[in-house]
Formats: sequence, C-alpha cells, structure tokens
Amino acid sequence: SDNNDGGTGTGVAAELSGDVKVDGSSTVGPLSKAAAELFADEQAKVNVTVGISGTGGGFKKFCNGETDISDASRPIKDTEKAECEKNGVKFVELIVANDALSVVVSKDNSFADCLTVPQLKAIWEPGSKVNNWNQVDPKFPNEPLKLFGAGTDSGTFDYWTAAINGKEKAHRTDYTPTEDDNVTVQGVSGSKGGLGYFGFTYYEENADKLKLVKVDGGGGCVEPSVATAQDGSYKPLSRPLFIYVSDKGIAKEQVKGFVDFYIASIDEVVKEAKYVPLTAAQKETLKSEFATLTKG
Amino acid sequence: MNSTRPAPPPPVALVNPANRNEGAPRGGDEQVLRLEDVSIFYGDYQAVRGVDMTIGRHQITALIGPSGCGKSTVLRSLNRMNDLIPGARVAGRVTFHGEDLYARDVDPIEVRRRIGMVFQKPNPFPKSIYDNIAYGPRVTGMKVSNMDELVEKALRRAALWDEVKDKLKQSALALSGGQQQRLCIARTIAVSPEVILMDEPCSALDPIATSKIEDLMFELSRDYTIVIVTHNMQQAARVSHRTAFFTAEVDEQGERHGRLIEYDTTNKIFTNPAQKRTEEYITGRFG
Amino acid sequence: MNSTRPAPPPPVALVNPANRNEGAPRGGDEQVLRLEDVSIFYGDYQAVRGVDMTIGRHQITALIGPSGCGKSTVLRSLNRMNDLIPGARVAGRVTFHGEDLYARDVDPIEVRRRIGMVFQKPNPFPKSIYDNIAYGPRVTGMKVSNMDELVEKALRRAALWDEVKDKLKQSALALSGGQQQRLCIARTIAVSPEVILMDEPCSALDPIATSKIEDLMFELSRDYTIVIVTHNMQQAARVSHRTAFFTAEVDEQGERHGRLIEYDTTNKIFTNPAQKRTEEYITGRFG
Amino acid sequence: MSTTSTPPAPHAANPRHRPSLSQRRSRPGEVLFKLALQFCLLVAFAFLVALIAFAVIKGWNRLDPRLWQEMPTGAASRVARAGVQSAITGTLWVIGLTAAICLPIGIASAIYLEEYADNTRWYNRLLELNIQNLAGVPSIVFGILGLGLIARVIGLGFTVITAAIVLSLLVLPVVIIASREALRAVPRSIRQASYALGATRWQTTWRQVLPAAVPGMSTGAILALSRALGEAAPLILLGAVTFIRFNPDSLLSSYTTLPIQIYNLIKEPQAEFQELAAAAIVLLLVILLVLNSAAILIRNKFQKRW
Amino acid sequence: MTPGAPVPAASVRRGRRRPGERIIEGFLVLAAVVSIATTIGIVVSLLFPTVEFFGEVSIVEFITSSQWTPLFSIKQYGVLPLLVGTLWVTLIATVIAVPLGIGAAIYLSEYARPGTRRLLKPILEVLAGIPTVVYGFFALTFLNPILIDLWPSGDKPEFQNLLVAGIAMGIMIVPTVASLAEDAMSAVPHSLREGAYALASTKMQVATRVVVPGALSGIVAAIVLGVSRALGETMIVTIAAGLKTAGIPWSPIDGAATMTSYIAGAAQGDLPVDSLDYLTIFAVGTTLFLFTFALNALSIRLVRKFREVYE
Ligand SMILES: Nc1ncnc2c1ncn2[C@@H]1O[C@H](COP(=O)(O)OP(=O)(O)OP(=O)(O)O)[C@@H](O)[C@H]1O
Ligand SMILES: Nc1ncnc2c1ncn2[C@@H]1O[C@H](COP(=O)(O)OP(=O)(O)OP(=O)(O)O)[C@@H](O)[C@H]1O
Ligand SMILES: [Mg+2]
Ligand SMILES: [Mg+2]
Ligand SMILES: O=P([O-])([O-])[O-]
Repeated sequence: SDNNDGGTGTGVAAELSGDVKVDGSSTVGPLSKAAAELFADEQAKVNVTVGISGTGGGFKKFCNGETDISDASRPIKDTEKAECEKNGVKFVELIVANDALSVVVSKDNSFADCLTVPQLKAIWEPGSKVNNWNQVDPKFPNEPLKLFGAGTDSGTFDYWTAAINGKEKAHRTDYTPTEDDNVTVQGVSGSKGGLGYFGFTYYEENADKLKLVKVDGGGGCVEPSVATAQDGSYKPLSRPLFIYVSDKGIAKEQVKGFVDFYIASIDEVVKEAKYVPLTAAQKETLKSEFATLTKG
Repeated sequence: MNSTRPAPPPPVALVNPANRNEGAPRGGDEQVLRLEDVSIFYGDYQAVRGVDMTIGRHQITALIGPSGCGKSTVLRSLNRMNDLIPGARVAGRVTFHGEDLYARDVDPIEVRRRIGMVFQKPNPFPKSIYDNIAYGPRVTGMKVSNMDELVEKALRRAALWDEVKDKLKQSALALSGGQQQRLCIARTIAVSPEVILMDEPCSALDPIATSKIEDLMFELSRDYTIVIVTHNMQQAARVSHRTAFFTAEVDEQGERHGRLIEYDTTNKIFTNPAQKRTEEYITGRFG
Repeated sequence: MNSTRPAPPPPVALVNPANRNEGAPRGGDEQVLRLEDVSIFYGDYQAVRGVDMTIGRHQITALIGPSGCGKSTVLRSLNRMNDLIPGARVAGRVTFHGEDLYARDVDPIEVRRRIGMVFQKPNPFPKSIYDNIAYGPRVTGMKVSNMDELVEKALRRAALWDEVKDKLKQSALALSGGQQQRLCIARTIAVSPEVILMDEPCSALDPIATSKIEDLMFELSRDYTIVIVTHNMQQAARVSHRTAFFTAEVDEQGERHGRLIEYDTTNKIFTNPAQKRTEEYITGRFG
Repeated sequence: MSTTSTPPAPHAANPRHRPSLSQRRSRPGEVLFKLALQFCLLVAFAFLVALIAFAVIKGWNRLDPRLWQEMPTGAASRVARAGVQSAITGTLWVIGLTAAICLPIGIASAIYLEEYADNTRWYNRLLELNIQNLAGVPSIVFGILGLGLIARVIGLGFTVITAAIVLSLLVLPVVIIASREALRAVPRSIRQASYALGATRWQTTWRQVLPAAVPGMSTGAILALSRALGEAAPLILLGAVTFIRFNPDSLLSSYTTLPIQIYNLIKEPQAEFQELAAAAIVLLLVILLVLNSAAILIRNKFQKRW
Repeated sequence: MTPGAPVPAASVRRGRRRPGERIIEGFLVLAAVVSIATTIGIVVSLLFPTVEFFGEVSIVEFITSSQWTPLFSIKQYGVLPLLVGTLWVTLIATVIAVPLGIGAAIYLSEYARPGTRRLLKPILEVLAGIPTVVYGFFALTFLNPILIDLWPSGDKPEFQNLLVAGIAMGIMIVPTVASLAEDAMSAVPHSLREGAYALASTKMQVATRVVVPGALSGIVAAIVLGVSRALGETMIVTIAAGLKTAGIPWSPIDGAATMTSYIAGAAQGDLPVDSLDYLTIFAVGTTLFLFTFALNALSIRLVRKFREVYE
C-alpha cells in the first residue's frame, strides 16, 4: 500500500504517510535503522521497515523492485546491475558512512598486536590448514585458533574475501560464520585463541571485551580508527558504506522524504549508529549525487 | 475327603405369571410393526438372523434373552437407530402400518419422530427440565401454540409433574436416576410418537424407581404401543402382553447369530413354553 | 379400557439347595479369617458398616446381595487390596489366623501372597501363558528349583494343562474367556496362597466355562480356603458351604451403607433364611 | 521365626508353622526407584524454575511500561528508551487472524470427522492419517510452504496475512485433534437421545453435541493458539526478521512478532539488548501462562458433567 | 398438537427435503479438505524446487560429500554435515528426555496421588508450551556458561555448541515424552495392575513388569514422537548451536548447523530467488520432511498397535 496522500512538495511540514522498504546489509542496517528512528520523530505516519538480508540479498530484492532502498557494504556488482537493468530499476549509489573492518582477538591474547595481510590470508584462505597461533607466527604460543567470521550472505564476507584472499567468496569453511555480532563478540572474548573480524562499530561497542589488532597492508601496522578509515590509510580493510535508492522509490513522496532526511541528518545518523562519519568531501558528493537523481 | 460330590444344580422353579396384563389388550389385534425374515448385520457379521414377528397396537411387547442375543439390535432396527452405526445393515422387511421402513424414500427422521425410544441409562440432555421436554417439539418443527402446556402435559403423563413442577428451569442432571428416566419418557411423549421402544429402561434403577416406571408403562400402553427389552424376566412377566424369546445360535462356521426362538403371549411363554430352550432360560438353567 | 389392572408380581419359588457341598467340610471348623465390627470407608463415605463374620478353613464362602451392597468392598478388605484405592480405609479388626491384617507392621505384599485373588473379568498379563504363571513366583522371590515343573503343576491344578501344554509360549490373550479365567486361577495357585478370593469369577463367562470353573473351585476347596462373591444365586447355592447375604441400608442421613444381614450355611440360607430380606432376595422379589 | 521366601506348599500348610505377617520387609530397591522417579520430575521442574527465574532476574530492569509503550530500536545508545510495542501489536494481529482462520476450519473438520464421516471409508481414514502426520511436520517446513507457495506463488508477500495463514495451517492439526477429543467426550447417549426424538444430524450436532463440547474445544483452541503465539521458525522465512517500529494496520502490513523480536534482541551483543530480550521473554511467558491457566481452569471446571 | 393423543398413521415417506443439512455437510467436508490441501501444498512446494536442485547437483554428492558449502567460492553440496549435526542434537536430546520423561510418566501414572497428578501434569504442559526461542536464549546465556565452567578440562565447549542445544532440546521434549508415555501407561487396564498386586507384587514390580511392558509400544511411540520433534526443532539450534555448515561435526562440543538451522539461517540472508543457493533450502527441507515423515508414520503405527492390544 503505497499511498502518498500527504506531502505536496517541499519542507518538513507536510505530513507524509505510506511505506518505505529498506533491506540489505547488516553492516549498514544500523545506519538505516537509526535514520528510520530519527525520521519517525518527524513523520510518524511513514512506516519504514529495515530488513537485514545481507548486501547480496538486499540487491536481489532491490533489483526485483521489491524494495525502495538497498543497504550495501560493498559496491553493486555488474551481475546485479544487469539484473536491475533487466527489470527496469534505475538507481543512485550514495556513500553514507565509512567503515573499517576490524580484526579482533580476546583480551587475554597478549601476543597478537599486528597481523600482516599474508598472515591473515594464510589463516582465512580456502583449504587453510592453519589451526594454531604458532602456525601463524612461530613466535606466537601454542594456542588453538578459534575462528569467527562473516556469514556467507553478507557484504562483509564479500569484502573480506576480496581484500584478504583476493577472490570474492574464497574463504576457508571451517569457522563459525555468523550474521550475529553477539556470537563473534562472545565467542572471541570467551576464548584465548579466538580471532574474528567485523565492522568497526561492533568493535567500538564492545571495546571493553575485545582487543583490536593492527593490520599491516604493506605499509606498516595501522590501527583502525575514525581517522585511518576516513583517510584510507587503514588498508586494505577500510571501506565506504552505501545505500542505493531506486528511481521508482524516489517517485514516492514518503521515500523521497525519508532519503532527504537521511542525507540532511547524516551526521546525526552516523553518530547515532556509531559509525565513522563522512569527510566533508564525501558529504558534498552525497548531496550532489542525490540531487541528480531527484532531478533526473 | 469329607466334602460331598456335586449333585446337578437345582432347577429354579418356573415363574408363575400372575400377569397383570392377562387378557387381550385393547387394539392388540391391529398390527403396528411387522418384521419379515429380518436379518441384521454389523459389517460382515450377521448379528441377528431371520426374525419374523408382528407387534400389535397398544400392546407391551417384551424382548428377552441372554446377553448378546441381539435384542437391542432388533429393537433399534424398528426406528432406524441402526442407521447411526457405520456398517450396520438390515435385510428383510420391517413394515410400519404396512409401509417398508427401509424403503429408499423413507425419511428416517420422520420414522424416529413416530417411533420414539428410551434407553438403558437415563440420558437427559444437560439442559433444564423444561428444555429437555421442549427439545423434541422444537427440532421436529411441531407447531406448538403453548409450549408450557405441552411440557406440563408430557410431564404429567410421565408421572413426573408433581415432583418437578417447581424446578422446571433447573438442570435435568440434578434429578435422581428414576426421575431422569421418567423425564426421558416424558421427552419422548412430547413429540407424540405412536410407538415407544425401551431398551432395558430400568436396569440402572433401584427397585422403587423400577416399579414406578413399570406402572407408568402400563399406563402408557393405553395410548401407545410399547416394545421393551429387558434382562429381568420377572419384569417381562409383570408388564408385558407378549414376550419374544431370543437366543444366540452357533452356526456351522462357529459364528454366533441371534435368533427368535419363541414368540407368544407372556402367559404362555412363562407357564408353558413350546421350546425347551425357552423353558431352560426361564427357569434359570442357562443364561 | 379392557387392559387388566396389575396384580402384585409373582413370587419366585425358593431355590432348592440340593447343594453339593452339603455336610461339614474338612477343616471348616478352624477359622482362617475373621472380621470383627468391620466398617469400610471410601473417603468420608461409609460403604460397609459393622460386619462380623468368620471364614473357615477349606470352605467355600459365598457373599451375595444386590449390586452396590459392598460385597466386593468386603472381599477386597481381606487381602488389603483396598490399600490401592486412595482414600479407602478399614475400621474394626480383620484377622488372619488371629493376626490383625491391618496392624502397622504387617506387610501388605506378604498378605497378598498368602491371600490370592481372582477377578471378575479375566485379567491375564499380555505375556505368554508360561510367563503369566511364572510371574508370581518371580516377583515374590520364591526359590524355585524347577520353574517348568511349577508352571505345569499350577496349570494342572487349574485343569488347564491339557488345553495349553503345547502353546505355553503363546500369548495368554489368545485364550478364550473361560481359559483365561482358569489361567488366572492357575497364576494365583502358583504362589501357593492359603486363601483364594474370587470376585464374580464367572460373570463374564458362558455357561460351559462357568461350570468348569465351578468344578475347579470345588476341587480347590480341598486345599484352599475360598471366598467368592457372586451375583448368581444358583451359583452360590451350587458351590458354597456357607453364604453371607449383604444388602444396602439407608441411614437417617439418607446415605446407603452395606450391611451383613445373614450369614449361615448355604443350606439354611436358601431353604430357611432367618431374615425376611434374605428370603425376599432369594426369591427374586427384590434386587 | 522369619518370613521365608519359599512359601509352604498348601498341602503341607500346618497352622502351627505358619510364618507371621508382621515382618514388614524393607525393600530398599523400592525406595530408590521411587526416589529416582521423583528425581526425574524434579529435574524437569528445576529447569522450569531456573528458566523463569533467570529470565525474570535478567530482565528485571526492563520490566516496566516501556516494554509495551516504546518501539524497538536499532541503536544501542537508544536502547534505554526502547521497547517491543510493534512486536506486541504484530503478535496480536497475527494471532487474532490465526484464530479467525484456524478455529472455524479446525472445528468444522473435527465435526466432519466425528459426527459425519463414516470411518470405515478409506478416504476418511486417509484424512485422519493425514492430520496425524501433519501434526508431526516440523514448523520450519510450514515456513517453506509459506515462502514457496503463499508468499511467492500466490503472491501475498511477507505480510500479516501470510504469517497468519501459515500459522493456521501449522496449528490446524492441533485444533482438529483437540476438538475431536472434546466431541468424542460427549456421551453417545446424548446423540442417541436427540436422534430418537427426530432431530436431524445437524440439529443434534449444533444443539446438543457442540454446546457440550465447547469447554473441551476452547481448551484445545487456547493451547493451539499459544503454540502459534510462541512459534518463530516459520516466520523467519516469512520476513518477520525485519526492523519494524510501527504497528501493523492492515492484512497486507509488514509485521514482526514477539518471539522474532526476542530472537533479534538475542543476536545483539550489548547487555542492554539482552536485558530487553529477557524482559520480552517474561512478557511472552506471562501471556502464555495466563492462556495455559485459562485452558486448565476451563478443563477442570467443565470436566465430567455426566 | 398435544401429547397423549397419537396421530393416526400418516406416511413416513420423505415429506420434507432438508437442503440446509446438505449445504452444511458440504461446508464441513470442505474444511476437512484443507488439511489434505496443506499436505499437497507442502509436497508441491518442496518437490519442484528439489527436483530442480537435483537437476544441477547429483544425489550421490548430496548424500556422500562431507562438505556443505553452497555459498562459498568452492561449492560442495554434501548434506552429511547437517545430518550429523541434526543427529547429535537429537541423540543428546533423546538421551536426556527418555529417562526423565519415562521416569516422570511412571511417577505420575503409578505413584502420584490423583491430586498430585492433577497439579503436576499442567505444570509439565506449561513446560511443553514454552516457546523454543526462550529455550534457545536459556541455553545460550544460562546453560552454556555453566557447562563451560563445569567442563573438566581440555577443549572447552564452544560459545555455540551442539551439546548445549541438545540439552535444552532434551528438556523441551521431556513433557512430550512424559505426557504421551503417561497416557499409554494409564491406558493399561486397571485390572492388570490389580492382578499383579494380588500376586504379591510391589509397586515397582507392577510398574516395571506389568505397566511398562504393557504400555511398551505406546511408550516407544512417545519416544519416537519426541525424537521427531527434536529433529524438526529450529530455534534452539539456530540460537545455541550456530550455523557452521562446513565439515562433519565430530564432536558435540563444536558448533554446527542442523538441517533446520541451515534453512532458517539461509532464509534470513541473501538467497536470490531462482538461484541454486535458494534451492538448497528446499532440498534440505525435503530431506528433513522425509525423516520426520518416517518417524511420524512409525509412531502412529506403534500407537495403533498399542490400542489394538487392549481394544
Ligand atoms: N455396533 C456394533 N458393531 C458390531 N457388532 C455389534 C454392535 N452392537 C452389537 N454388536 C454385536 O451384535 C450382537 C448382538 O448385540 P446386542 O447388543 O443386540 O445384544 P443384546 O441382546 O442387546 O445384549 P445385551 O443384553 O448385552 O444388551 C452381539 O454379538 C454384539 O457383539
Ligand atoms: N473406589 C471407590 N470409591 C468410592 N466408592 C466406591 C468405590 N468402590 C465402590 N464404591 C462404593 O461402595 C459401595 C459398595 O461397592 P461394591 O463395589 O463393594 O459393591 P458390590 O456389592 O460389589 O456391587 P456389585 O455387585 O455391583 O459389584 C457402592 O456404593 C460403591 O459406589
Ligand atoms: Mg442390549
Ligand atoms: Mg462387586
Ligand atoms: O551484512 P553485510 O553488510 O555484511 O552485507
């Protein structure tokens, strides 16, 4: 039911109603949820739903025309673009925040402070036989590895496999895959040999339970942080986070109202969701990109 | 060893049928129901085989015989209550005033309205006394100008009015067993049937309640035709005009089938039965 | 109206107790069980009130009376089967060879081993015939040198051996009702009790099976003391040495209590009862 | 003299050598066995108590009106003023609709099977067998049915009505079986009496059998609905795992339910979310407890009226 | 019309038609058909995608390969890891629920006073009515820490593991087993107990030698039904045992997916409709359905056999 009886145009004053369907990345989900919550204070009659199907799942629905907005923790793939095209779904890509995929270990882990990309690859590549920390680095103690990683249906999984293992979806299989941050947090913090990776926010929220590991992408050990994520020096694991808005969606008053709000309040939204905020330049692009869609 | 060896069990003396229904009852000559070579099956099992008998108007006809000989089966065939048992089937002819009860276009609902039934255990509905009586007229769509009057009349006829007139709105389940059974009779009367079938109506009652029902039956036989199944031979002897004695026979295949052995006036059956098996049963030597 | 008015129901003639147990049985003078002012309660309800009677050794004692008068209740008090009914309670004294059956330190399991019981409906275990017999010796921990022999003996005593000797491993449920009942008797015998209580052991059986059980009872009374509850007066007359007649009396509060009305030799009870109510019951005028 | 385990042969029974009864044998095996049995029950109840106590203690801080006055949140920072209102209303919508769908169908099926069907016919036996089997089909399979057939092929999408249809089909066997039992408990004699007075089948069913079976049926209905109320698995496949902070307003609304909301909350690592999950669990348990007690009360009150 | 004056004989032939009766019966039949339609719907919605799935994946690989990695770059479609995960949880649940359930049933049917039984049975029913998400939460956040604390040494159970899910599920099915077993025991005729008591049996002997053997097929049916519930249970395993699908879980203290939790996990995520990934849900669903169907059929048969013994 997408009635848009409200809003005749400009401003916040007009009362909107109807549904806004958002789906996709679990990483970006918190941003969209925060935006939805803040938006609800202004437009109580607009029903924003935020599904968490993972980036790929989100695009599938998005390109089917089932959703208005797709959350994504990686850029849309060519295959997905083709699907959208086939179904006549036009869209605009908006970067709404930055993220630094964070590698975490247990607080009891005193030895692993920095891991190189080859070391990470050795651990996580398909068919890896690395099952003990001392296989990662002979200086490390004899401590069995307990691995927690992204679920196969997530953009994080795609991003991580591409960045570390060099090929999307190429990943060892004998680890605990999860969409569910609780599992990674509790699992890694609960065992000395634990190792996991997820979005920076999740680390920040659980900084008291976990230890952050620096990553050496070739230029020395870098710790993920707001700054290193914004300037891209946290390589190769800093990444932008996207929302994709369809043209059919934007044609609906309530969707346009929501995205307008999303962009206008992006700082607040990012802060609420505890993400790494956009740089000034990124913000400029965001606004101009969106402007093109609404005009065209 | 000083225990004495058994002598054959003593015969029980014949009942002396000082029957209160002696003499030809009014209307007894007119046939109401007639069974012609009736056999009744439950699935493949032939429970009753080849029964011929006629039931006269305003008579009390008693069906007696040992347990399992098919008395209830025959009784239920008279108002098509057997229809309700999956697999039950009647062969032969059962006629009611000459009409075949099992003809295709006969309405079993109408049959049951005309031929009422009272059961072994009193089974009042869990409703008020009043509603119990009014139920039949209501469901059969009788045009009743004054239901209160009808209820009162039915209860009076069943000799229950005085006992319940002040608590018509109370649950029928609060009545005693004997009262409940009379209520069931009243309920049957209320739809003005012609025949009332009774399947061991007193077997769940104490002697005092039993004697009340027996008196009532006798009263009712002025206006209704009554068929009663009873286990109690004295009761048959006391109340009935005619008695049919059934027993189960084992056939060549070892299956048991109920058969009508003898059917005659009650007086004859209890004083001078034609069949040896009847005598043996009456005298308590078997069954 | 030409129906005749009822005359009072005919009296049934007295049973002629050509009792095969006439004469004093062996050991009948020695008391095995004795009830002294026994009342039995179910919760607050006093089902049986103030019974006094003694049961003699190697005698068959029959308990008769109308339904609900407490016969089964009394019988079950004799081997503490009432213990199994929540709320059931025995007041007064029941002694077995002078020992109070309900004394605190009496082991009811041992009581039941010594005083066996056979029930109205044959209740063989759903096991083989052999295991049915062997069950008792096994659970009571009897030291049995040769179980096969014990099983055979018990079955022989119960006059069942010839019929089942080739199918001891088959399920007991495949036996006929009469055979099942004899199996239940054999099962009871196998634990060598002194007394066997029987609660209407033939009421679910046909006349032929009944007469087999009656013969068996008579046989067993040489070695066992038997107490039998029966509905069938002829049976009591045929098999028992002594008969106790119970009936239910209504007290001032309108509650019904079972009472022992008369207890005497079977001959006396059936030919010349001292109590009017006994006579009325025996002659079928009530009950 | 002690009780020997070999009883005397009856023939040899000499009154003078009769062992006394007054030797209550101690049977330690008996006592142990009974203790073991009690232990089994105790374990079951201990878990029940532990589960409830754990949920109450963990959720204690959040057991206040916020639970039903506030909407869920996605942000940990806002969790202090969040609740599960949209899940509660979603549950009410879904369960209300489920009741409206499955009770009439279930009761009508039961009436057909008990009052009308000739159970000697193969198709009626098949029907019965089918219902028994359906009762054992895992709930997630019903989710697949909903996903593949109702949401996609029929095209009702991930909506309140899809969820209600799937849950209805899921608990339909429970309703049918319970209703049949309730109908069967109505004595045959009542039906016979009605037929003997010239009532038709439907008159008998409607005026005598159904009123008498209502208590039993409502017990079954309540139990079936409380099963539906707690069900999460099939709804996972039907789009309930969505962040929704509004109340459904039509059959085609998006929705979430209480069990699903609990599942979502469990997945969050922050202690505040876990507390909220525990509080929502307490709420769910209270609802179920009330429903269960009602069912038991009805059953006990109306049992055995004949 | 007044009673007492019977009407003269009129024909009993059909005077009145009763179309309402027919319409109502038609409606009732229609309602009964819904359950048949449901079964057909389930079969159809499972069958077609499953056939499609096996058009691309060989059945041999499905039942022999020891890896289930349909969503990784190297795709393998062996259902064994899911099956073994399922069997672990079911086994653990059974080992816990059978003794507890049967013990409780014997107590309720043979030992408890009627009042106690009336009190205890509903409480058991409450236990059976607790939603499985709650059991999952309880297993993950209450039982598992205790389990890890109490674990003797060596490899501790993982944060999510099959063992704790099995334990929680065992508790969950205790009431099912207990209540059905109790029904079976109560159906053993009272006369058999009396017969046994009259042969000087003790209570335990009556329970173990007469009642339990007498109710055996009913008890087995209860167990089978409990097993079938464990097999089909989703939320407890999803929450407490995790979604790890690769490799056969040799140890129950590892986390691993079961058939049900794979379906639930996969259906939450991105399963593009029409893709092979999406079809895996149906292939696994069919496997699950066949298992539970077999168990249900067995249990129905056992109950029927049991009923036959005592009619
Ligand atoms: N519904 C039924 N289905 C199958 N067989 C039946 C059914 N009702 C009765 N029978 C069988 O038909 C035979 C006659 O039964 P019926 O009830 O008519 O005997 P009865 O003479 O009334 O016995 P009783 O005195 O015990 O009431 C018996 O063998 C009985 O087992
Ligand atoms: N378990 C019980 N609980 C409560 N009351 C009982 C119980 N058993 C019997 N009674 C009552 O005790 C009285 C005597 O019953 P009992 O069974 O001893 O009579 P009976 O003479 O054996 O009758 P029948 O000939 O019908 O077997 C009856 O009023 C009966 O209702
Ligand atoms: Mg009969
Ligand atoms: Mg008795
Ligand atoms: O949920 P994702 O952001 O990893 O796609």
